[in-house]
Amino acid sequence: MKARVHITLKDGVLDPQGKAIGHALGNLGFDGVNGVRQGKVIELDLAATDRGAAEGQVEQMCRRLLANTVIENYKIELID
Amino acid sequence: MKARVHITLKDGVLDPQGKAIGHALGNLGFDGVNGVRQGKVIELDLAATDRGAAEGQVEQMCRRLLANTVIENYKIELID
Amino acid sequence: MKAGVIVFPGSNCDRDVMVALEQATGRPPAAIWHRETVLPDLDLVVLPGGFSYGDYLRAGAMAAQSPIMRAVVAHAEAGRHVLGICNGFQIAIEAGLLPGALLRNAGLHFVCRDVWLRVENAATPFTRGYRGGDVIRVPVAHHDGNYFADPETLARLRGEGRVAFRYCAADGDAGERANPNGSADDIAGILNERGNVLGLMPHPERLADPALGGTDGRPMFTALVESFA
Amino acid sequence: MTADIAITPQIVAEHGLSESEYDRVLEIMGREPNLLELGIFSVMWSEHCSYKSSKKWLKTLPTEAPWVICGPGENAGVVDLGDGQAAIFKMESHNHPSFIEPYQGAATGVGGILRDVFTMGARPIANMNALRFGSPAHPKTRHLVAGVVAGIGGYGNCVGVPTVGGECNFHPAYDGNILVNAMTVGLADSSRIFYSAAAGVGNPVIYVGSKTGRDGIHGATMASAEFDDDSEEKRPTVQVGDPFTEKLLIEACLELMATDAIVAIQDMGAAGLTSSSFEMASKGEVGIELDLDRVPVREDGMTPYEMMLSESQERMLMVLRPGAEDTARAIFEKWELDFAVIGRVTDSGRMVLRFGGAVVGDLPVAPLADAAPEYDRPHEAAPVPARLDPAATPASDDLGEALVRLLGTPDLASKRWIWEQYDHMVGADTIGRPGGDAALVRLHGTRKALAITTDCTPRYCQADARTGGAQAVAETWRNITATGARPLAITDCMNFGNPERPEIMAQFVGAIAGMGEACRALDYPVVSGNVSLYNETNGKAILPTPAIGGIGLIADCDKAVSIAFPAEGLDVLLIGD
Ligand SMILES: Nc1ncnc2c1ncn2[C@@H]1O[C@H](COP(=O)(O)OP(=O)(O)O)[C@@H](O)[C@H]1O
Repeated sequence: MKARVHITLKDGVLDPQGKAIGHALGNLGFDGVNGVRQGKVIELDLAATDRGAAEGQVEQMCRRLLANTVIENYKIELID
Repeated sequence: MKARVHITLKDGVLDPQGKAIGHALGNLGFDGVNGVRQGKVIELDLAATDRGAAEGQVEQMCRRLLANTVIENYKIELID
Repeated sequence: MKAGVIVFPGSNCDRDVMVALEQATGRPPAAIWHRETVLPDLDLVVLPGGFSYGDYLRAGAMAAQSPIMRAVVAHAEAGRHVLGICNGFQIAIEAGLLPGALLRNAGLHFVCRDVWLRVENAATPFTRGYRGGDVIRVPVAHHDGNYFADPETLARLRGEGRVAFRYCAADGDAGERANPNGSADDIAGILNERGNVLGLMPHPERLADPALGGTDGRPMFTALVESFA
Repeated sequence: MTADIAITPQIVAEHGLSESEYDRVLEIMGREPNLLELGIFSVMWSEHCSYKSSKKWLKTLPTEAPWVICGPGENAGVVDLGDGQAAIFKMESHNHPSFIEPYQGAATGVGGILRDVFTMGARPIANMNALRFGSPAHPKTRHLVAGVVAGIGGYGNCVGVPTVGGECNFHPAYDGNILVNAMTVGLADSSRIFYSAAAGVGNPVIYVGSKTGRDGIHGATMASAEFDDDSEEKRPTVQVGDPFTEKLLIEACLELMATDAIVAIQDMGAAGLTSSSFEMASKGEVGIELDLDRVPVREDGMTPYEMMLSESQERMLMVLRPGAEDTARAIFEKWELDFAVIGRVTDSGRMVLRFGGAVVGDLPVAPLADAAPEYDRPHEAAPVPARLDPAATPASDDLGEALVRLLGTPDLASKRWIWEQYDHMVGADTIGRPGGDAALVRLHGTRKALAITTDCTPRYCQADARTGGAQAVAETWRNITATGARPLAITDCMNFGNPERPEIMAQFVGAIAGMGEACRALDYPVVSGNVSLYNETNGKAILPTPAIGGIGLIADCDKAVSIAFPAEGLDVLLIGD
C-alpha cells in the first residue's frame, strides 16, 4: 500500500519560500500571481495491506516525525 | 484560479531526504516502510480566470523556474 | 586579468573572493549587481558563494534566472572564463553552464570544515597552479553540495577529463569518509566541455591567506592571473 | 472594533497583569483602557520588556570604563577598539520558543540578536551560541539538540555571519526548559553609532523590512510565563524566520546609515511595533503618531491590536530627517524590502494610534515606559553547601580509564558535531576557529582581531550563586587572555527560574553580586545583557545560568596563540594555583 502525506504550513505562518518564489516569478515577468505557498509531499511505500492499519500507522508517523504540528498541517491519502 | 504544482524527483535520482526519513522512521520503531520519497507542492493563487491561459502560464513557470527538469518531474493541477 | 564578481541578493562570499582576487591581481575586481544586463569587458566572471535569494526553491535556481545571467552565459559561450564557487557552482548548474545537479548533502546537515581535494586536471587556466594529483586542503561550507548526474554524464565527465577536483583523504586516497556530502564519484568540481567554466563546492578563497591557516587556495587565483597576463 | 470589547478582570488576567498593576493602568490612563491599550500595557510591563524583577539588581553591575562608548540601555553595548573602530555586541535568550519549536525558535533568536547589533550601525562579524539541554537520555533531547543546532546554522549561515563558537552543556534540570542564548558581535565606525531616541517634531516615522503578520502575538508575554504541561497543547504561534530578508535588511540599513538620513533607529523585537515605538518615543521624550492603515501587512483584516503586538521578524522602525524619505525609499526598493512612512514625531508626549480614520489608542508615553512596575522581590539564599572534602572522594585507581570516561561525558566531549553545522569561516576573517579557548575574528583589512567567548558553569552557580557568577566572568577573562588578547567587556544572559520564589531570586541576586565583584576586580565592565526568568516547568527550575559573553582585543593577530601544541620538544608550563 502507498500513502501520500501532504504537509502545508498553517494559515498565518510566514512562508519565506513561497514569498521568495512569488517574488522571483514577478521578476521573471509573470504577473497576476497573487500568492504562493510551498508545501511538502512525502510518499511512503508500506508493507501494510490493511487500509485501517496503514492509516493509523501513517497518522502516528505524522505526529511523531513527518509534520511539525506547531506550524504545519498534514493530510493523509492512501493509494490502493 | 488556483494552481497546484507537484514536483517529484525523477526515478533514479537519489533522494537523501526521503532516505533519511525512512531511516528515522525505522529508528522510531515503524517497520514495514519499504521506501520514502519526498516531493514539493507549490500552490499558486492566480489572477487568470481562463483555464487554458492559466495552464499555459504555469507550464512556463515550471520550465523556467519551479522545476529543474534534470532531476525533477512536475505535474500541474488547476483548481476551479 | 580583468575580473568581475556578480553580486546577487543573498551572496555572502562576494567580498571574500574579491579579496583573494585583489591579492592576486593587485587591483579590486568589478562588483556587478544582479540586475545589470551587460558585463564590462572581463577575462573572468566569478559567481560567488552565499545563499542567493535565500536558496529557497532550489539552491541557485532563482539566481540563475536573474537579469545578469544572460550576459554571463553569453560570456561563457564566447569562450571567456567563469568560476562558480559553492552557491556559484549551484547557480552555474541551474543556468545550464555545467551539467548535473547539486542535491541536499547525504548527511542532510550543513557541513563546514576543511576537506582534502585531489587535483584531477591541472591543465586548465583555473588549475595550472597545481600539479595533477596534488592533494590540497580547502574548506567546504554548504548544505546542497551532493553532486548528481546520470551515468552517461558521469562517464563523459571522467572520459573528457572534466572532473577538476575530487574529495579525498589527506593521503590522496578516495574513500567514502573523505566525501563530505555524498557526491557521485567523489566529485568536488567540474569543467564544462570547452574547459572555460569551472564550478566547485569548496572555497579556495577561504584558504588563500596564511593568517587563516593555509594558502592552498591561492594558486587558483595566481594561475588565473598568469593565464590572462 | 477592539474598543467595543469590555475589559473584564479575566481579560486583564489573561494579559498577565496583576490587580495592582491594573490599578496603575487605570491611574495612568485616567479611564478604562480599551483592548488595544491593555495589550500594549501588557507587553510593555511583561518581565521580558520591563525587567521588573531584575532592574534593581542589574543597576549594581559596573558598566563603565574609559573604553566603553555605550553601556546597557541601548540595543547593544559599544566599546572602543581604537583607530575609529568600535565593537557592538549583546547576548539574548530565546529559550521558550526554542523548546516549543527548536528550529524556528533558535533561528529567530539569531535573527533578533543580529538586529540588535546592526540597528546601532555595526556590520555583524561573528555569532556565538550558549546552549543548555536536558539529559542526553531524555526522549526529547535529541530532537531539541538537532533542531536548535540546525536552526542556528540555518539562519546564521544564510545571512553570512560566521558562528564562531559557543558552549553546550547537558543536565536533567533543563529537561523541560532548554536554554538557547545567542550573541552577536559587530564592527562599527566609532563616530557613527546609531541610537534609538526619537527626535525632531514632525520628522517621519518609517517602517522597513518584512510585512506584519499574525505571528507570535503575545510571544513576549509567553516568554515571561512559566510552562506547565498544557503549554505544548496550546501551541502558541511561533515566528518563522526569513534569514534571506534579514541579509537584505542588513545591507539596506548599512547602506542608508552611510548617508545622513537617519535620526533614530530601533529594531522590532519582542512586542514588535509596540515596544519599538514606545522605546523611541520615551528615550527621546517626544510623542509619536502612527497611522496603522499604512503598516505593510501580510494578511487581510488585521486589527490594530494584532499589528501593534505582532512579533513578525525582520522589521525595523526609524525616524528620518525631514525630506530624507526618497533617499531611504530608493535604497529599500533596491533591496526589494517593504518601506512605508507610518507616522511622525509629535511634541504631545503621547502615543496616538489611528486606524480607519479614528483614534484607536491614545496613551501617555513617559508613565507607561518609565513607571513600569519595579519589584524588590524577596530573596532568601539556600544555605551554602558544606565544602566537599577531597579526602572523601576516592581517587580512581586507573587514571587512564578515568580520563577516557571524562572525555566521553557529554559536557566535555568535542562539540565538533555542532560547529561543523555552522559556517564559522564566512567572511574569511576567522583566524581562531571553534575548538579553542576563545574564537578570534580579524577586523577586516587590519591586523587587529577580537577574541570572543561565552562561558558559564551552572553547577557552580547551583552550589553557590555568588562564586558561580564570579567564576563565569573570570572564565571568559581567562579564555580571552589565553589567546593573547586583552579582555575589554562582557554581555550577559541571566537565565533563572521563577523570581517570585525567594530561593530563585536569591540565586539571581547572588550571581549578580559575584559577577559585579569579578568585573570590578578585572576592570571588565558589563555593557549589555538580557534576563530570562520563569525557566521552570511544574515548579522545577533550571540550574541558575548566568551565561557570560566576553570580548577582547589583540593588536596584532600574528601574535595570537591557539590551544594546539605547535611542535614537539617544547616545555609545558603550569601557571596559577
Ligand atoms: N554550541 C556551540 N557552538 C559552537 N561552538 C561550540 C559550541 N559549544 C562548544 N563549542 C566550542 O567548543 C570548544 C569547547 O567548548 P567548551 O567546552 O565550552 O570550552 P571551555 O570550557 O574550554 O571554555 C570551544 O571552542 C567552543 O567555542
